[in-house]
Amino acid sequence: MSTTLVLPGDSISLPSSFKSVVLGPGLAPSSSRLPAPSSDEVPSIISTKLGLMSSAKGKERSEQFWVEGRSKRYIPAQKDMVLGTIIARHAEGYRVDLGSSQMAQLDGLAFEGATKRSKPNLKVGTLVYSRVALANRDMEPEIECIDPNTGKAEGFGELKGGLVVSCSLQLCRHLLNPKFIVLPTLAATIPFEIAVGLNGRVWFKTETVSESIALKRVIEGVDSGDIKPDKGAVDRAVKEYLA
Amino acid sequence: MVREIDPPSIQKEFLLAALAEGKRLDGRIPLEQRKIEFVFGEELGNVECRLGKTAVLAQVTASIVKPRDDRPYEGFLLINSEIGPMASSVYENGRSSDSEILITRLLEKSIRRTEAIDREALCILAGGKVWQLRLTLHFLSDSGNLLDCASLASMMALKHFRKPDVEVIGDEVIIHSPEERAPVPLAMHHTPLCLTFAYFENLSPILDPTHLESTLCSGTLTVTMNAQREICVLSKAGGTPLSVEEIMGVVRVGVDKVRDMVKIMDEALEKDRENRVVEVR
Amino acid sequence: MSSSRIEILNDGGLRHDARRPYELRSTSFQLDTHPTAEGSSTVTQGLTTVQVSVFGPREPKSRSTASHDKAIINVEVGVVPWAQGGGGKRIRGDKRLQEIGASIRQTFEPVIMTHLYPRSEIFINVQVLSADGGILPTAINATTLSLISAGISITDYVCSVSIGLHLTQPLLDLSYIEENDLPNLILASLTNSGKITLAQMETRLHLDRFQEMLELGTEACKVLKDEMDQVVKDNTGRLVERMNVRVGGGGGGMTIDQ
Amino acid sequence: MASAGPSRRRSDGRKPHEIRPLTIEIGELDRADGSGRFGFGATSALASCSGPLEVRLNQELPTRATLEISHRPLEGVGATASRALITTLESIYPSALRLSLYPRSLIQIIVQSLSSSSAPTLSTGRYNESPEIYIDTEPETTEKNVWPQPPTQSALAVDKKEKSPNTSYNFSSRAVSINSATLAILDAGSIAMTHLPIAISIASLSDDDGLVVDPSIEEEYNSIARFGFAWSFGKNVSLREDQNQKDSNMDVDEEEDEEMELIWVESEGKFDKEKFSDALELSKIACRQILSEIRAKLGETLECKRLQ
Repeated sequence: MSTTLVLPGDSISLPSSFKSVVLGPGLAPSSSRLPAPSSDEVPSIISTKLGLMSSAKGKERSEQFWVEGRSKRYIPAQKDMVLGTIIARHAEGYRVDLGSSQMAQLDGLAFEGATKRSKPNLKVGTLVYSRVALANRDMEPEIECIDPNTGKAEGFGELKGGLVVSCSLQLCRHLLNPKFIVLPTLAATIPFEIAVGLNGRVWFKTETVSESIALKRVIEGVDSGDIKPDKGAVDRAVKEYLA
Repeated sequence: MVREIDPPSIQKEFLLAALAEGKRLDGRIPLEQRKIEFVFGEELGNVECRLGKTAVLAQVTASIVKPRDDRPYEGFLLINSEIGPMASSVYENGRSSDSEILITRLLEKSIRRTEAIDREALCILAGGKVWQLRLTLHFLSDSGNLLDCASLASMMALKHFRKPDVEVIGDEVIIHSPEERAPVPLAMHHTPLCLTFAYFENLSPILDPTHLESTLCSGTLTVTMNAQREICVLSKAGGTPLSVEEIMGVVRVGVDKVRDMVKIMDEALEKDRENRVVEVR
Repeated sequence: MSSSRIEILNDGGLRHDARRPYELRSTSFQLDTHPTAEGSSTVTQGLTTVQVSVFGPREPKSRSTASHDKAIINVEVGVVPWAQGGGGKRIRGDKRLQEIGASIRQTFEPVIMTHLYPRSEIFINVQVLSADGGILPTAINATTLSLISAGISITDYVCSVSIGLHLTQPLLDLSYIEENDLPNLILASLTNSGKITLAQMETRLHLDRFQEMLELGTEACKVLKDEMDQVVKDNTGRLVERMNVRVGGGGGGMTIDQ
Repeated sequence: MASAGPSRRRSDGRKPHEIRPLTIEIGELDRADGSGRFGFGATSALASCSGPLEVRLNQELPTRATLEISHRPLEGVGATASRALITTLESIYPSALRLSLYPRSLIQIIVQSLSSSSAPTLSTGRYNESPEIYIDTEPETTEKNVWPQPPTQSALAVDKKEKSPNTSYNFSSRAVSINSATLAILDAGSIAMTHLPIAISIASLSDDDGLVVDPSIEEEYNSIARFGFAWSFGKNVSLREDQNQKDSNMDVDEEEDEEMELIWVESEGKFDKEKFSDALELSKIACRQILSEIRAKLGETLECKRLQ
């Protein structure tokens, strides 16, 4: 699919050469006139978001389609890695702000090696890297700081020191993608430790303050489009900010 | 609507560490202001001022009204500075939060009570007709320091505004249209501008705090000064206690900062005047 | 108000109420003047009387505003209708009162040790009984005393005074008439450290005069502090006597130095 | 009087069906989730959209998001006019957004008018050749003669027809508010939309003449009839069965995927049915043209922010 711009309401013609098609965010069957169930006519798919049409190969020859748009407001989705701030603490767990419309619940036992007696003691205001365990529109989202199948922390849990930067959800998705060259280029000049949350927040820690500030300004520059996401532009920006 | 949620505690630790080294998160030095930009609207007296990412729109309109009996020579200047949810979802339409009251009161003091506008010059016919100026402020985006941005936008709008030329014969008042006679600028004594400093425990103060810096600071001090080295308003409400020298240090910094800002304003006005034919609409 | 111009300072160097430029108005500080409040005090400076009563630290009315690690301070300012003398220019609008309330709250937030009373609320009710200028300074002094009488731990006395400037002569503790005509600066300072917690000025003043007024103000606050301290000590002294606490032998007992 | 035959030029040099240069920008405001600025020439509006946000308990709806639309006039024009504009927006957007996807949350849309709403006032404020003698003024009707007057072209000799004092926004301001709100929601990207409301205003200057699209403030003020149309673009948006039922005079021409549904009509003044259906057709063409311009501009903006 050439990267064409789609507006909400545009109908999307899917190449039906694939066995199964997975509709990602931004696409939905237009509900106004669903064909009668008996007829085999495929309900017409429309876009519900502004963005560029994107597709990728899914598992077993299925094709994934979604609309790649820019947005700042996070809507919790299962299995997302997110950065949250603890805003309240009560008996059995914590309430964590993810920047979405409802606060998330973090159970006191959802940590590696936590038992009824030895629960981690986190203060209000702590930054937590976690995974969305449960998210649907009618319930408050639940997050956990362990990887369910390994039971290990896998980097989840409290993050100490460092700095948090807010940026668009789109940039966070790309930062997690290994083929996106911004982070590798930065790593060449500045050694840093980083945690990218899909809710539009990026945490990182470097040795010196000026390196962290340079990193922050590069990320915000790429997000606002001032710095092009290519090796040359990023290197120039880093040198300039570090000077 | 949504209560402002405090940033994670590591942000404050990092901010204090950075300030200890005299660096701020957006690369500025402590006493450096963000970039000031003015966008002039279609009509005279309509200006949008951007201070970094903070944006405020100011609009001046005039109308003719009857003066107060005990002050027959004085015109009026009404300031409407209500912060709506567009600036940030923290502000609500009806209720005014503490910060909104502080901003409204400080603007009121800086512009009206320091007689920035010569109110006697607004008189058309003593006891009969005077000009009533209405300055409406719209807070478009609150990325920290709405007050300085609003005061810049207000003063620029008042300098940019022209009211029709008026002629009085006996008790008849003749309003001339822009086509016949060039509209007249407002008579202004001086240009008071607000400067807001933010304080952190025992670190040197920073000028023009961003939204994050003003949430994490332990106190702010706002001083309104004009180019004639006069302090028009000073407001330090609580926060870290300061010694006399610290306050004087900050006020001296304010003096030459105000002079630079007035220069930026005049240049912007000059540029706008060139590509706008003021006389004939 | 536009009666014949009142002489601010006559050639004899006296002000319209026969005070010297640096002379404070007569003050009277009373503690525990409210029947049910934890702490209260009524302070009269000249003709301005303000009664402050402090309720708390108590259960906050709305749980949502309570903060998990410190007390929330709420301030309410009210003016009795006759405070300004019959139909005269009433203190216009509640914006001004809200601003006074906000100033008091911000002034006392760093002074009260709020971390000692987590998830609670300290409610400060300020009532202006009669207003002859200097409402905010008197209210701040009264709030300090009422916090002390409520036993809420504060780090230092917060004393406040207003300073005016007549041509080049600074004046202390302005009355209503002086407040309207002169550029005036309201100052509140922590007397031990001499640092300034609140400074509000409304009218134009040249930069060079400003430093002199700041220094003069902090001096005046120290004088006010001694007077308030004296009142608190007398009050506590009487309490101790009534509780007839025997002053223990040797150095152990409670000694009240005059 | 410049009559507006199909070939005749209008006072500002435009052809009758020509739209003023459009201003289309998104993403200006830092603190809002989405923001959009839309303008027909000098008449423009800025809108911001935030959500889904935390909603207060008393406004919470279990099955869908609470939609809160507010409007701020440029200068304190009467609340009634801005209230009317809010009702117009409230009638358009709930159907365009899939509110049921975000229960117990709040979606906030705020529209800020950027051009003064008060049409040239009718009484002595009108400038014509001889300077107007100005005698009486009542303090409370401060709205009557407000300066600066909106940009009035050279004085048109206006015969003093009876005109109602202006208590509501002119149609081009309403159209601009709708389009800017649509852009803001598009920029937010966090709310699912099923179709795109696009609005235009049309006026007929005098009985025998044709219609003018996107009238300027001056033209609209002197017109005998004024219309505001909003069409919604999106597949399957029109509810009528498309195959058989071809309505003769309201034929919905069947582009390959573009369908449009009329979602808002308001009008003032006298007109006959035939003029109305002409206006309807003109508005369809105009809205389609606006949509294509929006599509082009948004394509450009997203292109320069692309990350791949």
